[in-house]
Amino acid sequence: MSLALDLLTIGAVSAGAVFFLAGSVGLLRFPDTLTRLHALTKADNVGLGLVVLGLLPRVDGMLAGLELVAIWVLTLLAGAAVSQLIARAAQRGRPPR
Amino acid sequence: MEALNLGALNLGTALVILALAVWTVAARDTFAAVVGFVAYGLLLTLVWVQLRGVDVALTEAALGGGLTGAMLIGAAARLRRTEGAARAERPGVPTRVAAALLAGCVTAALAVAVLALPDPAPTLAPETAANIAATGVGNPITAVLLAFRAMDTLLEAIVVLFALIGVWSLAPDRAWGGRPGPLQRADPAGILAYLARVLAPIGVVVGVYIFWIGADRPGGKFQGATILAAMWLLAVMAGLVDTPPTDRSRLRIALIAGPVVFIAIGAAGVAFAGAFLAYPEGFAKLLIKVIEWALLPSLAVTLALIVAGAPERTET
Amino acid sequence: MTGFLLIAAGFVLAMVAIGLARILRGPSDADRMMAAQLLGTGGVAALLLAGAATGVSGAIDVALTIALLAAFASVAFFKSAAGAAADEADDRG
Amino acid sequence: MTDAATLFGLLAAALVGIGLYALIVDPQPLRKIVAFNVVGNGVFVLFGAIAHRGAGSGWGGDPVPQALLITGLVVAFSASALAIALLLRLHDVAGSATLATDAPAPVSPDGNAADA
Repeated sequence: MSLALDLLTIGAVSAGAVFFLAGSVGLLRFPDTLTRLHALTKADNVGLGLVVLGLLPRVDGMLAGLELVAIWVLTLLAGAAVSQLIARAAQRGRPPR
Repeated sequence: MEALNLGALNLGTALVILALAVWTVAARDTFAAVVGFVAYGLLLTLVWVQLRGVDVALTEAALGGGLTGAMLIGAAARLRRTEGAARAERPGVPTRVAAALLAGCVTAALAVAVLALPDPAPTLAPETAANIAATGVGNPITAVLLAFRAMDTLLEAIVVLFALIGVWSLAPDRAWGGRPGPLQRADPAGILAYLARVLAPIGVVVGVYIFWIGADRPGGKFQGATILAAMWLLAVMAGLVDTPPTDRSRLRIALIAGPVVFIAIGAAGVAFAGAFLAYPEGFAKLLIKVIEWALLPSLAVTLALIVAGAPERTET
Repeated sequence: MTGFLLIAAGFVLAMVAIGLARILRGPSDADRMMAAQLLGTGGVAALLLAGAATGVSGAIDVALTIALLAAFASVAFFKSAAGAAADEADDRG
Repeated sequence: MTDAATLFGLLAAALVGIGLYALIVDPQPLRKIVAFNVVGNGVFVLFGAIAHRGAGSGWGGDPVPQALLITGLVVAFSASALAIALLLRLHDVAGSATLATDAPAPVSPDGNAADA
């Protein structure tokens, strides 16, 4: 049982790390602001989600687990709203056509 | 192996922070520098956790990353137009060389001091551990802040209040007693209002939680109050609520209630326990709780209004 | 396991540090803000991983605070960017 | 270099130097405030490193300096906020934000736009 949970931790955290890699590479390599925003949200939502999933078996107590999930939900919520705001600000900042 | 990994992680954190600090002072554009500073503040929380100062990490995350960042970003945006003129006043080469020399000497002296710190390190941890039972709280930081060095905490609460008085006294005459900050126009169905409606209540719960656990675990009134202040400012920025007029007496009572309760309990200590801010035997935990509950709302309102700035608008 | 979690924390931190190049390069303020946002999320992840590895249980509370206030800083950015834009043309996007 | 206190102590020394240089050299007041905060962070981290060395009684650090750090952070925040408020007021009144005493202080037409 403990081995299975350890494997879950290793698998999920590794997969999360890959999404952070993808997000960073996208943020660096994509050509314009809106596509970079797209790359960023993947790291935000999926990357952190997988890390949280991987750490869940390792927390002590219900409350800490609940808190971990709350961190992810907060990031999802804020990330979704803030990326809209950033996109709007980017739209405004564009030179007039 | 694990110690090596930990060392590598710490070294990496330190290098990224160093790079961000250099960027913060070297960037041409002030706005870019300020965003760098926000990122730098976030990474400092990692340093605090590695130094096992979780209480400090919470304070840094709430104040450094949150309120200070928002304040600096707002100021940078307002001052942007004057930036070019100010940049032209850069001092000449001799001043810069002298400044670099001075800074280098200070850094070198501090580095030598760090490497030559006495071993074993002097510590007050055993004294704190020996006396913490008398306070009834489990978090040593809370015990220090509200029992062993309560005078510091009282003066700190008053410093924060004085800073607010200082900020308010910068209001132009016609706006005296008015509402701080510009009027926020926001689309009530927009994404910002949505975010504030959902996030602010969750944030209030988190703020009270961080305050609540402060008696026995890392957390406490300053951290909780900062989170509450940030959530109120979020609702203000979204246009859901407006800042209150600063001449409202209910607001002023809220501002001073915490320090007044603190001073009253301190003065009662003279009568019942023989010294200012001394707690009578057996009542320490209760009195600490009362002070914390009184300080939390006062600190939250004070911190939020400090960030909101000087009054700018009067009722028309 | 501890070693793995520390390596993962270091890796996420390194990835985020690479993303920081966006703060340096820009070109727009929105790009810089995105890099700061990524740093916030990555910092939360690295903090959780390092906290789990070193057994600092309070790290979760710190991460919760960061997650909450990172959004706050981004909103402050948007409002100031919107304020600057309103100086030129008043559009309600 | 696995000793966190020494490593972050040296980082703190570097932060103080970087901030001090910018505090002297950078002419813009807002940048001076940021630089002042960098110096402050350096001092705080140094203090935190020393607190960490004093770990004992089952705690990861000496709680007395850690408690003082929290006080220090809040006071530094208050000072920065007051400085920023002063700067914004200077900007509104003079139409520029400069510390140069012999500056022509041009009152631009939009100098008071912040009140609008």
